[in-house]
Amino acid sequence: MFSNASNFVHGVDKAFLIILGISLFFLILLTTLMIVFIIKYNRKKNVKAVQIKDSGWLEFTWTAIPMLLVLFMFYVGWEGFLPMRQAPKDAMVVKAIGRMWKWTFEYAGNKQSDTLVLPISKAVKIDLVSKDVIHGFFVPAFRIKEDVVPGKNNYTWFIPGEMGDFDLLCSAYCGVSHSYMSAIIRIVPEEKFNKWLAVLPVKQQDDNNEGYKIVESKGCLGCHSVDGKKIVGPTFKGLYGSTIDVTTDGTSHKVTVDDQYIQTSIFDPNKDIVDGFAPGIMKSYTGIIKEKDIAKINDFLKSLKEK
Amino acid sequence: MTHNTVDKIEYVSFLEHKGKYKGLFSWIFATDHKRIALLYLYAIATFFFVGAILGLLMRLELIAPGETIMKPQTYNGIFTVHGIIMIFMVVIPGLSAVFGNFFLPILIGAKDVAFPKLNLFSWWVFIFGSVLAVASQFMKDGPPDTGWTFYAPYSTATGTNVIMATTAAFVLGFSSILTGLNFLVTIHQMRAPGMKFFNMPLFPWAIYATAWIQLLATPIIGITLLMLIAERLFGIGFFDPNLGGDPILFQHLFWIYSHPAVYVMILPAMGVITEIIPTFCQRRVYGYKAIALSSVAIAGVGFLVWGHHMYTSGMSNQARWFFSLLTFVVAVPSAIKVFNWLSTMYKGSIDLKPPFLYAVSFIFLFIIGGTTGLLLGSVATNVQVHDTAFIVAHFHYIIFGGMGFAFFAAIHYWLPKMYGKMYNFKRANIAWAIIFVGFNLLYFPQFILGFQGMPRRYFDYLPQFQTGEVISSIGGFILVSGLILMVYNLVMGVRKGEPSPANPWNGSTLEWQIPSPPSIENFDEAPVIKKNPYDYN
Amino acid sequence: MSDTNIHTEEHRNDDASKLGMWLFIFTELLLFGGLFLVYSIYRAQYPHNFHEGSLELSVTIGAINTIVLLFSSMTIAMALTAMQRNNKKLAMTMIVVTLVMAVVFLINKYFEWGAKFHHGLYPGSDLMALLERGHLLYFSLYFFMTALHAFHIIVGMVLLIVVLLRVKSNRIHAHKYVLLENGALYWHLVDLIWIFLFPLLYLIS
Amino acid sequence: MANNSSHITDYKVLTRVLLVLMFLTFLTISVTSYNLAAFTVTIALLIAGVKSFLVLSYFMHLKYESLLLRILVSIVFVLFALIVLITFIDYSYR
Ligand code: HEA
Ligand code: HEA
Ligand code: HEC
Ligand code: CUA
Ligand SMILES: [Cu+2]
Repeated sequence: MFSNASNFVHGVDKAFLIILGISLFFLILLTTLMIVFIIKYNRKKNVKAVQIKDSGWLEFTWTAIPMLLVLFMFYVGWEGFLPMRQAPKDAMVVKAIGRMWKWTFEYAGNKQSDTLVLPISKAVKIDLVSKDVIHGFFVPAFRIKEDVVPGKNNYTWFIPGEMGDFDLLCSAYCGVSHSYMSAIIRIVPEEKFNKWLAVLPVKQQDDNNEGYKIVESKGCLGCHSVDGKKIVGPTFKGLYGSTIDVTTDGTSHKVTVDDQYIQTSIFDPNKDIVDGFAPGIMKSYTGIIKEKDIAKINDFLKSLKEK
Repeated sequence: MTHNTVDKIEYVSFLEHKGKYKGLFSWIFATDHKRIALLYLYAIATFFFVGAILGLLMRLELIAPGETIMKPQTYNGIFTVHGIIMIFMVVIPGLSAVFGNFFLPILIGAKDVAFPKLNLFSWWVFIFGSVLAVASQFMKDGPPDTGWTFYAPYSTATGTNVIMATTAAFVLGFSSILTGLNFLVTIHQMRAPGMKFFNMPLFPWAIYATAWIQLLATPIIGITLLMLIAERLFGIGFFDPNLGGDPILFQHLFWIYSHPAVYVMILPAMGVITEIIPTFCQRRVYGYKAIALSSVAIAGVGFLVWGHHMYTSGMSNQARWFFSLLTFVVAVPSAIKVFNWLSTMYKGSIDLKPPFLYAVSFIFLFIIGGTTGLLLGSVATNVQVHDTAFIVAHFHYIIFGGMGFAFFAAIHYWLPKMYGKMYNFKRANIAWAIIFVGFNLLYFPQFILGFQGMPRRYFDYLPQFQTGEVISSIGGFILVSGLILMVYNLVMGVRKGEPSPANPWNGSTLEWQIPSPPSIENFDEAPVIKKNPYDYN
Repeated sequence: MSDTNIHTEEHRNDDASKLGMWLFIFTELLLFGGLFLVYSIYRAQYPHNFHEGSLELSVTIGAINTIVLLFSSMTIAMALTAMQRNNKKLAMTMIVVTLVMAVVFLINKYFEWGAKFHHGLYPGSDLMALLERGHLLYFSLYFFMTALHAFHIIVGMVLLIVVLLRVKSNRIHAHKYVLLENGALYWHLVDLIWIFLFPLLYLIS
Repeated sequence: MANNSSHITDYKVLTRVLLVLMFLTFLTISVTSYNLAAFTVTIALLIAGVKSFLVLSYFMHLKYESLLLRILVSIVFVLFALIVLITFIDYSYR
């Protein structure tokens, strides 16, 4: 009756059906009664209303029965939920990193992937890490949702039970491209997973470049690519030293990108708006990026110039 | 019950009364509670119109996957301002500021509220806040794009007009507090001689419970928004983890107010329904005490369940079951009310006039909205439907289907009293039918979409959701045509309708004992109350 | 509706205003309540940082301010008693004393804040940004809470000045003093909040 | 509230209350200067509670007000306490 996409589907759907059933029972019962009353006691037929005295017993009954019902519904819901917070100790751990508007998955050994590939029937614990704002780790088919909160270590876990591709969506509103922040969860047989993991390259790290580390850790790369692609903001590639069209207070003019311009772009992004982009999307990083780090970012941007 | 006695006396209705000022000023500087009520009505109708247009724009955008008529950033601004307008400017003040202001004093036999000038001041504060909120759409940095929930740290980070929008919400909250305060003092101090708490009509009871929530919960959102503003202005880090704060704490504070606030929306609506049903059944209310006390119970317990909006935020397990349990418990008093309403209809003499039609459909839609609330309140199912279109459907059912339909019921019920004119019944019924069909088409598919995993606040969606979204959008346009017909009918009624007698529905409460429209003093002499307000013998 | 109608029922109207004032006090209590909630959560999380933070405040200044406020609370209560006993002069003196105390409080606060600013400790400063998380939160709360409280002091002063002028012009007298009563209630509220702020901000060990 | 002008608090009472309040203030300071670990907060808050009770009862005349108002005031404090407690259900079990 229930799908087996994950070990939680059963509990959730069972609770859903039970509560829905009780709800429908009352909805149908009460609506029918209402319609019957309207027809039967219509003024045309029933000219004089009968005045009826309150009955304490009746009041008590229809308080007590719903009370018992709700306690029951609560219990069913709790029972279906509790396993979601009891991750087995030996579960494989994968880190899911959410940043505006991209998921990255980090496996043991510093290996990174954009797709969450997992072996079937093995418990996996997902550590949820956010680089900027709150995101939501939502896999509808698995009946899983848990918020990815910056500064907090949240987690979720599950045992995939069916092979195939599943959608991972971001459920917590996180800005312009919230609705595009999705990824694929691919459930494969264990051997296939192991092979895949073995060839997964180790995270590329421009470790020697200070500027890159800042730009990476502060989440700039969610909007600015380094390879010339236009994501949400203009690409960083070839930016430094180029001449671009910007709009300042409604008047457009040309500027050459230099240290000063980059600094204003970071601390007061709404001042000069690059043509073709909307104001208000990039936030100010005042207080988040230190002024002394700007120089490092500049160095990094310069390094992207002649490629 | 006869009204000929009052008809004989020469009187000037509050609509024609000549005060200190003339023309427009006689309205916007009026301290008469009835005029202020109408001021609120016009303001709220306007905002409702603006908010609704934004809602329709969203439906247009969602009619097909991908970019249809606007950019994502615009969409985000639109649902935010739609939410802010609808919640803070339409439904929270809605019933209590319009019908509470107009009928609370009359129903308890008073000449006015306790502080008439404060009442006018609240309206001005309300207008000021609303102007700020609407202006935030148009200022330089672009409309706020945080959602009406202003969740940190996104709200502390985004470059848009968040400060303006939060200031607006703060100001609107202030107005709400003052209104609540005014009503509380009115109910405590101004009841007609002989009117005990337990022979007060049930609409004032509902307003009473509501006013306590407004008074005690609103300051919490006030301080929270102040902290948010301070965080943005001075970099005081309360909520942004980069500055040391805790974003989850923001959610706690936000919902400590905003959950009780949903009862600010629904309690007066329930009060209205409780007035309408006995009148059109010509029967005393069944379970008077149970209904009165369940309002208080909802208000009380409603303070303690806020965490059900945060099940997936990483709260402790203990908090999750605690909030879930209480959420279920708070549903029981609502159920009691529904049962009592139905019992009042039993063996009544039912007259299916437009107000009653709206009241019955309120009950139907409220049951759907309320029981889907149970699905949200259960921790297991919440995990699946949290932050999806299911939530959107839940609250539109319970806010629009509940509070909105109650508002329409109230206006059809009391319009003859407020303006002394009657509208066309046939047209009203047709409009009702269109609205009812359109409404269900618009929101019902969203339950299904939500359960299948369509997140809310999504500018774009996966192709498999398109059928549902299209039905929903079509429903939206049917709904609008119905609403336009309804408004047209009401406006025509007020302008050209037939004069209405003092008691067109043969109601038993005090407002029907005085002429329509009431005079500026409401009562020629203070009424003395000795019996239950719903006595039809 | 014209005001005269209500004023004919003078007695009732007074009760209503007083109840209104109490209700307003409730909202003020919960306004600060929200802050106390934030405070208690963060303090529970960072007890050591909060302790260190409190060491940088001067208990003496805090204690002086506590005494000042308690004293002013008494004087305004006395002003009410004096008014009820139809002693206009004493009532006015007491209100003035209260106002003077308020000014003393603010001056104290000014020096206290000034010292912090002088050390580069203020919201958004570079020094603040370097602090540990809990430490930072402590000072954020310190500034925010005391600023909001100081704002209430100023509002209370304005209210009391209005009261003073009305006493002077005999618009408040021994048979009609609800405004004075309400002004006093508001002032006590300010005191009430400080009673909690003082130990929570200055005395942490 | 029924009888507004009923009670006039004597100057002497007010002075005495002030003295007690001052004493309690010094008590708090001296108590908290000892390190009693978790108890210090409790004691400081207890004393603050007593102080606010005094201010409410005497300065704010609550002692002489109607039962209704006294109940309302306590409801507000209880409500706030509940809110704090419930929030801690989340924070203390994380
Ligand atoms: C008028 C406003 C209103 C009202 C009255 C309610 C009433 C209820 N709401 Fe709703 N709610 C909202 C407005 C409202 N809500 C809004 C705006 C949101 C979204 C906020 C956002 O995130 O933007 C929301 C979100 C929301 C959530 C959070 C979802 C999430 O984000 O994950 C939850 C979870 O528990 C919930 C539950 C409930 C419950 C249990 C009730 C109960 O009070 C309902 C009680 C009524 C009934 C139960 C029906 C009548 C009873 C019967 C017919 C008898 C049969 C019943 C029994 C046997 C018990 N609501
Ligand atoms: C009172 C509350 C209320 C009302 C009435 C509505 C009405 C509508 N809303 Fe709602 N909506 C919210 C409150 C409300 N909304 C909230 C709080 C949110 C969450 C925001 C967030 O996520 O932050 C939301 C979100 C929301 C979404 C989800 C956005 C997303 O998550 O992506 C959508 C999408 O379809 C939507 C659509 C609509 C539509 C089509 C209407 C239509 O039904 C409107 C149709 C009505 C009319 C066209 C009326 C025309 C008016 C007149 C002719 C004047 C009449 C005047 C009087 C007689 C008084 N709304
Ligand atoms: C939310 C998306 C987003 C993030 C995150 C973001 N930016 Fe931007 N950025 C934009 C957009 C959109 C523009 C173009 C509009 C404008 O000028 O404000 C832009 C413009 C810029 C510019 C000017 C580019 C040009 O072509 O002139 C610079 C420099 C810049 N960003 C740097 C950064 C740095 C450094 C970070 C990280 C610390 C960052 N951005 C993070 C969206 C973003
Ligand atoms: Cu990430 Cu929404
Ligand atoms: Cu809620």
